[in-house]
Amino acid sequence: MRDYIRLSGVLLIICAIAAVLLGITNDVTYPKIQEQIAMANDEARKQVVPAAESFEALDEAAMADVLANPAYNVVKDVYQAKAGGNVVGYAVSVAPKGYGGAVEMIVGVDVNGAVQGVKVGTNNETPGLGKNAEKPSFSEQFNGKTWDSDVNVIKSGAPKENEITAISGATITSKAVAAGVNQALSLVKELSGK
Amino acid sequence: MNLLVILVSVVFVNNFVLSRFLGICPFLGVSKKLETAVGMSIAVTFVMALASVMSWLVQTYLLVPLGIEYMQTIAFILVIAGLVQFVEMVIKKTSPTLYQALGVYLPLITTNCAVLGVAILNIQSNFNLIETLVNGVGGGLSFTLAIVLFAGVRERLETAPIPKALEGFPIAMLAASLLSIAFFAFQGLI
Amino acid sequence: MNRLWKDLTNGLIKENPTLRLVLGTCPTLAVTTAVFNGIGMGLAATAVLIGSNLIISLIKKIVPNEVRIPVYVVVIASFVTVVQMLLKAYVPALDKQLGIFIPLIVVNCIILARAESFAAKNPPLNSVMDGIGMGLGFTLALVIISSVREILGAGTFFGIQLFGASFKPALIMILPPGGFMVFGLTIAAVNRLTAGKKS
Amino acid sequence: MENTRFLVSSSPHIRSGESTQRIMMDVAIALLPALISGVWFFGLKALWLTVVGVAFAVATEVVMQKIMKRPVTVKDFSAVVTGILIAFNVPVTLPWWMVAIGSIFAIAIVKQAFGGVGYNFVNPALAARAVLLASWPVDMTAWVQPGADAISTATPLAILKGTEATGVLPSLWSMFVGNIGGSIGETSALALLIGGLYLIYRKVISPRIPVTYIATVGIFAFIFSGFDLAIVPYHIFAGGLFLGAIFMATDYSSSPMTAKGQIIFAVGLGLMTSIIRFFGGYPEGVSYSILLMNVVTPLIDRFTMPRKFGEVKARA
Amino acid sequence: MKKLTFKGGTHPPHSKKATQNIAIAKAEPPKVVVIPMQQHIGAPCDPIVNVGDEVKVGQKIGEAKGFVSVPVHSSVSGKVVAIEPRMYTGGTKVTCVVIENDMQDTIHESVSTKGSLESLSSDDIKNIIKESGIVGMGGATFPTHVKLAVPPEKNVDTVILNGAECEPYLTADHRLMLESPEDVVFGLQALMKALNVKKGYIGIEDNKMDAIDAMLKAAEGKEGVEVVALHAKYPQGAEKQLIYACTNREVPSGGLPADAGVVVNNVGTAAAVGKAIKTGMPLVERIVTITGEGINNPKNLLVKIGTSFKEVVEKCGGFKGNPQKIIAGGPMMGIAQFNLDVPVVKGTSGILVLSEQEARLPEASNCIRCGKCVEVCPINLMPASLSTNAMQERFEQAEALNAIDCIECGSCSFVCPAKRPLVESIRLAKREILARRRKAQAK
Amino acid sequence: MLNSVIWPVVTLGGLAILFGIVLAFASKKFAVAVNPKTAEVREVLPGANCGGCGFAGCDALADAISSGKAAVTACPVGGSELAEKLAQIMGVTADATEKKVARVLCGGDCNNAKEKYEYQGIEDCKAAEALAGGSKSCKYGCTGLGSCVKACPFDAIHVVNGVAVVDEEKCTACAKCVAVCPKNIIELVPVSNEVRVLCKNQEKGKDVMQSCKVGCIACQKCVKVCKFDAIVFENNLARIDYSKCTNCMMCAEACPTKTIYANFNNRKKAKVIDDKCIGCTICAKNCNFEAIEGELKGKHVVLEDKCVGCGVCYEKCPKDAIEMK
Repeated sequence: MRDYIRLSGVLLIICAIAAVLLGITNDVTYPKIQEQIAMANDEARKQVVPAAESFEALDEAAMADVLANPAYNVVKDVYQAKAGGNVVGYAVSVAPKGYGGAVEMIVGVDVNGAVQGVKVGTNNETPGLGKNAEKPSFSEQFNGKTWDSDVNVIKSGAPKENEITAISGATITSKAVAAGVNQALSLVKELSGK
Repeated sequence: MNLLVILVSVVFVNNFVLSRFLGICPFLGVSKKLETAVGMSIAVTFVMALASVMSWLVQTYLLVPLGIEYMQTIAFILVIAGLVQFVEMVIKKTSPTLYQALGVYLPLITTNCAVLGVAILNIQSNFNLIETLVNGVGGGLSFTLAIVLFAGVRERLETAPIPKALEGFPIAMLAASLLSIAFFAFQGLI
Repeated sequence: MNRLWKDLTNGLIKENPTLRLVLGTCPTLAVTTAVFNGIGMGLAATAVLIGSNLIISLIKKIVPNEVRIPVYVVVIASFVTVVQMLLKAYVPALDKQLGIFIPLIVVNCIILARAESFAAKNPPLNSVMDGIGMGLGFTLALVIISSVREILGAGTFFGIQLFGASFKPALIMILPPGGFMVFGLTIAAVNRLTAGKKS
Repeated sequence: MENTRFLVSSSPHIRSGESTQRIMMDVAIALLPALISGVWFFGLKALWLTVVGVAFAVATEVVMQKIMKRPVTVKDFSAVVTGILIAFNVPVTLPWWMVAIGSIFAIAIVKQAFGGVGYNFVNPALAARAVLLASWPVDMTAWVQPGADAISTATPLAILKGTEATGVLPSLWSMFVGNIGGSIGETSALALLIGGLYLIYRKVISPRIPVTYIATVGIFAFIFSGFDLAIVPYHIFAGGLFLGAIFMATDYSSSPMTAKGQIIFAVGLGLMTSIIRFFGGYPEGVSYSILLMNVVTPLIDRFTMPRKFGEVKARA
Repeated sequence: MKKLTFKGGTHPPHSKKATQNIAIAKAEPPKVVVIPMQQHIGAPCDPIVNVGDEVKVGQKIGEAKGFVSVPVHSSVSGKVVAIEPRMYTGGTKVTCVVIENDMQDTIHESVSTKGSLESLSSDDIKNIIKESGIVGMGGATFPTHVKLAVPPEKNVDTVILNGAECEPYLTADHRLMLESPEDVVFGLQALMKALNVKKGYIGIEDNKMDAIDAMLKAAEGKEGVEVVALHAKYPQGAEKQLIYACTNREVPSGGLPADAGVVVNNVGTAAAVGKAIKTGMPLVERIVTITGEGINNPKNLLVKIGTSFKEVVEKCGGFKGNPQKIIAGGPMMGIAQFNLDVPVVKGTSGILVLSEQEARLPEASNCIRCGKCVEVCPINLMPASLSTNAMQERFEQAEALNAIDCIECGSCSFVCPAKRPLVESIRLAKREILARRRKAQAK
Repeated sequence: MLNSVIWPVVTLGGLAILFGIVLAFASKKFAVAVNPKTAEVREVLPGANCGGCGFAGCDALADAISSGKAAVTACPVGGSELAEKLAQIMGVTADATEKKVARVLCGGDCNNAKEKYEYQGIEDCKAAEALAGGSKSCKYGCTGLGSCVKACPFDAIHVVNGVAVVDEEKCTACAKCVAVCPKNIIELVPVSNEVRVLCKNQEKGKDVMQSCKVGCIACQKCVKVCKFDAIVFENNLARIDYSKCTNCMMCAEACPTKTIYANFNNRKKAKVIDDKCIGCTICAKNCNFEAIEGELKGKHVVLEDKCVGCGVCYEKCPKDAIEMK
């Protein structure tokens, strides 16, 4: 029996000390971490809706509706972009399925239904190919596309009004990003009641 | 269908060992003989499945309600270490044959980062309990597939006249490299 | 003093944990796609190593043999968690890059191995030196491997474009097979160099 | 007669006339028709790339063996065969230095590092191709139409898959003779078939693997396409199936030794190829399937040990 | 006529042209014979003569020790001049009786006809065979009477005579069947009677059509005796392969032919049995094929046991050029000799002299895993894997790959394009495995 | 603040107690007596449980090494230094006698032994052994094909001019070469021994002479000259009884065929330490070579030309007044 107490005791003491240490560290770093996360997210949203001053999450009921709708199966969350109290646009997080799994990205759409910016985030696409979707040279192609018609992907040639040029050798990723943008556009269209 | 996707993804497309680099140490170490590789992978699969579930429960019913998610790492590793120890005891007690075949590998598993890795990935991917279980088993199978194939290859290397400087780890790494090239075959399957 | 210096340098070359002892292979392979990640990982692990070596060396006498491993694991895991929180708070970009491999420092064999084979047998100061040496040795290895991979695989070093636009980097180098390949060849090179020295 | 010291060795005291060199030369000869067709359709650049492939393969072999202080065995022709096959597996538009890197990788890493001829557990040419494809995916998929003006095109399989390209499928006849886009040596099923028949006639390969492989692809193409018989010949004649089935799946050192093993191997190849073509990320799956099955080969060999003569039957 | 065969095997060049059409000639008697006391598998004999004794042809000079052993007889008449260890074809020294030939050829009084087959019982025949010192003449030299002593529960129902002579170069059996088919058939009938079986096959490879014809003629009207043609393929004459070809039965691994209900004997053995019954003369001479590039006049000679190789070679016109390798037996399984003073013994079916370029084997290179060895192995082993394991002293693995079942026919080594020493290394593994087993048993 | 500390402590503490109990229980229930050698081996292993050796962790490897199932070189992590340490641990036999080394007892190199044929085949002694005992005329001698070289994990044995030679510095007495030699001509010998019979041929003198210049021809001169009964003669062959041999090297001097080798460079001479000598004459009485002179009660003197360095006087001297140099 003594062994039980001895072993558990030592372990307990060490664990307790570790726990206290961690608790304190957490207390110190927690606000900072939250701030970092918030900042990072805000930063990202701001990139895609430059006009916004602040962002506000869509209320829970509305969000639940969106998530339940199969037409928006890649939508993760939606923020309203506000400036001076008015809604100036939406930042929609989407995660369409690319070549190597989900491609996380945020699409910024203004109230007129035009894409303000697309930011491709975490993804598992092939480096040198699909990964190039992160580069502005690709994502900026979407700027100005509107909810009037779906964005299409072409392999070569001069893109028309509603077309973008695919990353060479990575059509699947390009199409995925386009699909994400398209869902975001139609969602915003619906949210704006148009 | 979703479960199947998880399984195919973890076993083939994003193979734990060959594309995520989890569990490399035992992958290199215990792959010299096919028999030991099989024994090890059964043990790993078993522990991975158990650890996935256990750590999921700890996370969901202990860490989250108490608001101490940051204790994840330490709690999980304790759970895994305890689990391994416990399983080893049970096996030793109940079946000496099973212990010989499987139990002897258990001490190696605590430091197998694939086990802790799968536990953390489950939480990161917001899996529910069933998905967690599938992912855990899949992770084990993923390790099994890689190490069994690798063991076959290494048994062949055993008799090959490998250049002196490449003997041991270097040639094993090169073989693993070719193996992971071969696993490109599964790219884009999901 | 001499002894301390020896403990420090031991880990850099002679017993380099990654290139000579071939420990900690998972992070070595996973994070070496870019030099920045390699250094980050190396320093994070170094911090944990120093801390855990120190503490374990201090408490080695009071820990009963039966719970030796669990206690070490708890100590290591605590340090890892601290490092993780600090990274999240102050270098979030690195935390994002290294991802799951930060918590996985816990099961990095280097740390447990040093705890077991060095810190548990040596005084605190030596253990700290050993920790620094081993940690830097690990970092060194990561830097070597990640430099090769980043330069050949992306044409950049620390994210800076090295060559003109006409340079076509061999992507394979930053893909998993390239990791295995560069790691294997690096070990071979080190073996060859040190073998020459011995005889 | 008194003072001669005789030679003593273990029996048998005679050897057949076959040799590694003879076999590899036969393979090289069998590749000639495909080379001719490659040059015919893609121009002299095809020949140039083949020369680069062979030259670098042979040079690497010499250098590696000198470094390792081993006897230089380039005379066995195996490096030549590897060099040709690497060139055959790339589009004609590829810069020559990429072919050179492929050859160096194939010989230095895949072959010599593992002990030289016979010890490479995957096919060196295919491993090189995979590395090139992963490294320079754009260049490795820059297909052109046969002819001098190098108009870019898509391979029939890419058209079938519909992901990477749109276009019109060429006629079956052009696919058979090789008048389509694709790697230098893979397009002409006819030329490859001639080479294959030569190898079978010379008993260098048995038809087991190629026939089973091609047939399996046909069957699965039929099943996966939703029982569309018309699509089957496209899957058989398109892509690298003939090149792979005849010249690379039959590579001695990376395929099983036993008859049963070879059948399993070939069925696995067919299945994997079809899965990749229909469900995977690439339009073509021959090279990756072969690499994957190469890796499985040691296990196949292990579990298909022939029943030894006189083994007590049915122990159950 | 349908031709029978087995699975696997290979086609080494026959190389029989030099001697296949040359009739057997009786060699001039040698001045001295050296008769080893061990010319068979089993216990060596004890010499029963002393230095200075006068002996006659057919006189027993060595008494069998134990059951697996046969007596040895003098092949000449003359005086015993020495009894001492001498080198013999096995590569080591054994006790030999050295007899100076008086050239009188005086026959020993014990040599007389044993009567007709009808008058002899099964046991009588077995006894005659034993006392005549008859062993397997194909080269294996296993005492024939031991082969015949099969326990009744084995249900032996067939005797097969091995006339395949699948070893290249050798034509001794071929000539025997051509020149004295009756002796062979008579011997077969004797063996059938000894074993009390009704079925007897004589298997002959189809590259000896004339021998097949001769045997068919001799076997005409003999009840139960059947001459069968076999595909000319090596190792057609290996016991297990021959049984499979003739009867479609597989000898179980580790078992004897009797386990498949068969007893196999060489045609030469059968002829010796026939002769022993008809004339009473024990085994004191045999037919030897002397051939190869390095010999001046290749011949088939009837040679007295104990004649030295040197003398036999001289009788064939001596060496041509500067031969490098002397083989006792055929090129596939024969034993290379380094000393020409060794005597012809009961198992010496041929003396093969290879020229300089034939003798030197090509250098081995890496195994390219072509699988040809697997294809030709008549036992369905994997020689390449076996060999790599053997070469690296991984004998447990070699054992697991059934190294022990290898019959050492040499087909794999012959066919290997990389010229790897396959059988050589497997042989090594077998020795080592058996040594280990013995050690384990001793413990 | 309180909250952020209490819950972690409670959670971890709970886990800790659970753990402690389980482990305590385990250590009680499953305590296994460990072989002290295993523990010793385990101590020097790196302890990383990396599995690089192919065994299930360091404990399993320690077990395998100490029971002889794994080589001392099995740990890839420890490298050659560890191998040496382990070899030392494993080399110390139970009775802890002095260090041994392997020695090849054959002098039949290319100059001394005749070749009876030209060998063509696998470079392996056992393979050659199967062909009439190897290409050398002496079937007892070294075939020179180096199976022992391949077997040595320490690179301590090499074939020199057709005969294997041990590098005694590197040899750890692991006996791998002894086991692999088909001729049984390698033996483990105390390292201090300086004399050895370099022949294993059991044939009669005449036959031996035919095949090798340095073979033991069974003249027995060594037996006669040995004052310590340290030469055993059996099967036409001299053999040294190492427990009796004093390294006087007289046999080597007497051997007509130079079959007995002695390292004359290491031959010692006895010297009387004048200060200590009390003139008891014990040394002179015990000297087999009449190499010590001196009166009772007088100082003793060693005659250098007669002393062969057997060391008997050194051992017998009650006053430690003799040293060996």
